[in-house]
Amino acid sequence: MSDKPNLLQMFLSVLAACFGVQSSHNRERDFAAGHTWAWMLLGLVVMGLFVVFVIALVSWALSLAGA
Amino acid sequence: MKIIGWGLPALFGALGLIFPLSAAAEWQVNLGPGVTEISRAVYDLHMTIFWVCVAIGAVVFGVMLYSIVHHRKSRGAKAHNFHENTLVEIIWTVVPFVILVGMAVPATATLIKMYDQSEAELDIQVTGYQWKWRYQYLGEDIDFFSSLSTPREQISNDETKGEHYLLEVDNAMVIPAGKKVRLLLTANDVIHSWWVPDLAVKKDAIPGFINEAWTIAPEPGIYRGQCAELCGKDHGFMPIVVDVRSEEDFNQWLVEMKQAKAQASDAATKNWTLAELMAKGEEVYNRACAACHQPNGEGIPGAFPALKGSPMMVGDPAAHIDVVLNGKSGTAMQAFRDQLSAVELAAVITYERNAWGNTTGDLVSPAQINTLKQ
Amino acid sequence: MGTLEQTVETEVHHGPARGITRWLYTTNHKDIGSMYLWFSLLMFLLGGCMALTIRAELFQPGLQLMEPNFFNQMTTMHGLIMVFGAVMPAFVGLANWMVPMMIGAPDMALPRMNNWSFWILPFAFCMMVATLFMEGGAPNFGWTFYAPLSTTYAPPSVTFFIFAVHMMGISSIMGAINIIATILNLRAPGMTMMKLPLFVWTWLITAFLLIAVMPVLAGVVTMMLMDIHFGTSFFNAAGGGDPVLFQHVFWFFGHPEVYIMILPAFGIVSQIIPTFARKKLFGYASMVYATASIAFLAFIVWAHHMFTVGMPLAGELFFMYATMLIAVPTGVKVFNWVATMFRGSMTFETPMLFALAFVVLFTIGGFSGLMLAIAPADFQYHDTYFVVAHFHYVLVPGAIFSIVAAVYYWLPKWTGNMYNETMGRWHFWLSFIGVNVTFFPMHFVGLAGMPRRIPDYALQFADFNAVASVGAFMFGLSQLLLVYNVVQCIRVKRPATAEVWEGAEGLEWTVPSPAPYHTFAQPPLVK
Amino acid sequence: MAQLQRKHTKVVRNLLLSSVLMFGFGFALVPLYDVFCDITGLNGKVTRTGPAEPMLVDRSRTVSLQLTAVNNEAMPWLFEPMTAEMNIHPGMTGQTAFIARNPTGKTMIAQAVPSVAPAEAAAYVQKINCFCFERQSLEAGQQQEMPLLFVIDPDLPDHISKITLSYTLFDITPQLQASHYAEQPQTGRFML
Repeated sequence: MSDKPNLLQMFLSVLAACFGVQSSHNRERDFAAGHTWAWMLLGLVVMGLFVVFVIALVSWALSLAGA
Repeated sequence: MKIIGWGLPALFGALGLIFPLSAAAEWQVNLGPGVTEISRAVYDLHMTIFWVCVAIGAVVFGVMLYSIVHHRKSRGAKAHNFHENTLVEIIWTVVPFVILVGMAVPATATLIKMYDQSEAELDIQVTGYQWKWRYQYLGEDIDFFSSLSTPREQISNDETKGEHYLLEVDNAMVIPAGKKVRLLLTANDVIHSWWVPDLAVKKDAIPGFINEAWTIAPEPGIYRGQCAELCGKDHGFMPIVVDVRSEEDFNQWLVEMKQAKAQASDAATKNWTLAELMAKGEEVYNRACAACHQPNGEGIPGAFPALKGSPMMVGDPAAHIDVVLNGKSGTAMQAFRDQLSAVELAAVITYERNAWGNTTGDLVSPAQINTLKQ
Repeated sequence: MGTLEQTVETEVHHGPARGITRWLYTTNHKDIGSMYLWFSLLMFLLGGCMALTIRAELFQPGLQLMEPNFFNQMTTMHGLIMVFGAVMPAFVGLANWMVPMMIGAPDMALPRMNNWSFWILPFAFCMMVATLFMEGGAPNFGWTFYAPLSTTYAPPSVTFFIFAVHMMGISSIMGAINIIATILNLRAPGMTMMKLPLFVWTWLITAFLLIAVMPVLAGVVTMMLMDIHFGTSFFNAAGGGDPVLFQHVFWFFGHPEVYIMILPAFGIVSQIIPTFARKKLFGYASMVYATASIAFLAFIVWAHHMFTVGMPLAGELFFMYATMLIAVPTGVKVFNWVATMFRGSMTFETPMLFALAFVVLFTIGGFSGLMLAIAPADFQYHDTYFVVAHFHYVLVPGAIFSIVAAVYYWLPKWTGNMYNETMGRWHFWLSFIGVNVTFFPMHFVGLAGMPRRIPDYALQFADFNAVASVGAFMFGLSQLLLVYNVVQCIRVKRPATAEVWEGAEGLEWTVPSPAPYHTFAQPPLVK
Repeated sequence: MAQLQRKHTKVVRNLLLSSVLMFGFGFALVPLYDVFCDITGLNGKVTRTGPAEPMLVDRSRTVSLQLTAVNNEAMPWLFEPMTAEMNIHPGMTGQTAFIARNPTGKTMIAQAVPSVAPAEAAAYVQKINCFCFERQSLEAGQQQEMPLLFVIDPDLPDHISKITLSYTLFDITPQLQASHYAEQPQTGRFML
């Protein structure tokens, strides 16, 4: 069966989750390993990144409009 | 069962059609474009996102309708067993994504325009009270209350309803056309929300805080709105009327308001006879006090005290005047000191002390009220 | 906590106890599930009656039936009873019945806590409804109970409302703990997390959301309690507090709460459509991952309920962008159901009809939600009937239709009899037409400028309000058909097979119908 | 079975702990909110108070500061600014006062709460000394001038040229906090 997902693959999986699309192949690989809390922690980290990304988007939009 | 199987898509199609954009006033189905540049921009945003949703909906429901009709067991359809196609999923996620990012650009532009703090010619402090609005023209010394003027009989269906039922007030907020007006919103008791659809302005009025909104109404006219945040018993009965006039008419109105204010203050110096005060007092009582204490002065047991035969009416006038001027904290009795003029206060107190059988014969003069008011 | 083999020994040789003690002391997940569902039906009818009084008053302009203050009490109680009394307990009831059977577990992980978390609810709601008869009347500040209307200006019954919300919160948290422990620990061998049915997945994620936000709701009502009675000023500007703080903390709970009310519905529809389309769910992995991401994304968009409160420009932009970005991955899951139907071989029994109506009408609610996400446009929509139409479209054809679909789908398994298909279809078509005639015109009056929560309105809104009121009575009365169908299904002997639906997949269809009092005493082997 | 028991206990312990943590988080949102207000000037809360270090006065620009007064609920005091509007250079200390008069027959205590519009400007208004720092009490009929010393930070964004500083006066005279329910009519019954 597929091997253990390394950190990058886990990170990409969480990003894919935010996007809402995932292949069953990756899913089998992801579910094969890792504790639930590891995924939750990664989820929180990605959430933090998402918030920072949107804040950056906002400040870029504001700077564009010279507000 | 065939007919019913068909019913769902056919019926839903029919429902989708009865969403025409412009219809007769009674059957208004859509947002109006409003009268200001901002409300026009908001209307365009609204229609754009609406058509985007209709387009995506048409595609999705079209495919669904097709498969409901064609892929039915009763027509011998065999179920295929594909159940995953990440590429298709990525496409139908990216397409709405891109459309939405596209939507974000005009939305941001409109929002930034709405937050423009350039210089305004006129500043009005709008204060939300439990169940009326107060407009104070800063720098013009004009300060009045604007409450619902739909007669009580129309609301309780004893009379036929007027054209602007529940959307008419006694003193409208008058502003000049084509000039930027800055509104400073706050509240006296609970959270209200000042909303005029035609101006596309909606801002919450929060007690203890001040919020800023602005509008430029190019065309003179009357624009009506309502309170848009639940604020208690009469939340639905505190409308907003904005009377936009040309600059000359507005300046004329300013002069008239100042004259009326001056007239009111010197009327206070005139000595009034008991009969004159009683007549004016009854008119003021029915307008401002009857809502709670009832026209017959008997109030509502357990809610609003009766004035008829009450010791305060016949006892020492000072206590009576204090309650009317300063209200009673912890109860619904408001301070009427700012809501009524000295003459109106003197008249209503005199009326309350001499009506419904309270025959004290006291005459409270406007001058007496003025000393306490200032 | 009793250990598992202890419960197996004592229970195995005799069926349910006789009489009232069966229901008072039951630790059986099926009995507790049934009690949750009957309680939810009762609350649905009670909340529905309040909705009918509201629509009766709004049938014509002018005050005909009730005083504005009583009207506000009706809108508040309607909201609270429907959200906390009808929708959430119904989903917990379905979870109690089906999750153990779907994962091959003999019962819930903590049977006694399960009993207690149900029996709190009737008392909480008796206290809540009793406020109608208290001096000063029931809470009249809306189900969102904004301060200071709900603190300094509230009727004295607000304290009973606060304790009732505390009790409901405790019941929900215990329910969530129970479900998480069951799903994580009691899966039959072979039933790996990868093979969990989607109803179980959505409930697992909903349970985590419940654990995260119900305490915040308990916190906000405790702050209210301290403001009203103990002289603090969390939300009173005089003492340095801030009414807007209330709205932030409430909606931090509020938005995950609306996902709590819709994720189990996604799970139910994802069980029903594959069965009647005779085709596996399209993109199981995507559905699971998207649902998991909702659990996190739901926490950063709360202030789109507060665009008009006077936030700085940066705040408005942040919440507008965040709301738009997360609307796509969650909304797009609807396409998976359409893809499941595509090239399937469908039949249209009652559960499928309700599920199809869910997909169509919930998507309309989703679209109006997308419109509301645009902040400048929201200035015109906020607190109008357009918002009322939005959330009723995602809640009535959304949550309620999915619960009713689940009831028709699993009723043969619970009672052992097939329900009457024709009566089921009558219930569907009356509900479908009723729900649209009631709530579609609300889009129109909302856009035309009618604010929310008003007992009387200007003349230009009169005609669509009359249509909505007629639709409301039609929809309301047609729900009695649901009661009739359920009772008939229990009483009329029309034996259902174990599989009930042709080709239905899932462990719950491997046990006989009606499902015996104890299922999977020995865990099944899942290949 | 004991092994299953341990797993249940572990899960229940973790979840109970996290729900207690979330309850605490609900309360932690209050101080978090204040910190958030400091940074973004959310809701017009003026947070910079106390002596300001000397700032270079920007003579090239004048900002007009508008002062307004609001009485909360049935607060009977006469409460208004001495000067309605002041044009001042950012960086220069401004001085004005509010008049308060207690027309009632008993001693009252009041608390003034400031708020700035536009909210964005709140972070740039510094109050060196203000009557809103502590409660004000006035005997019957007493009148008092309450000083206000402030400075506007020169790096106020350029597009803001007018700031409104509004004070809401609250009556906090300690008395039985009668709740306001007397206001709602007791008759919750139907009207028919």
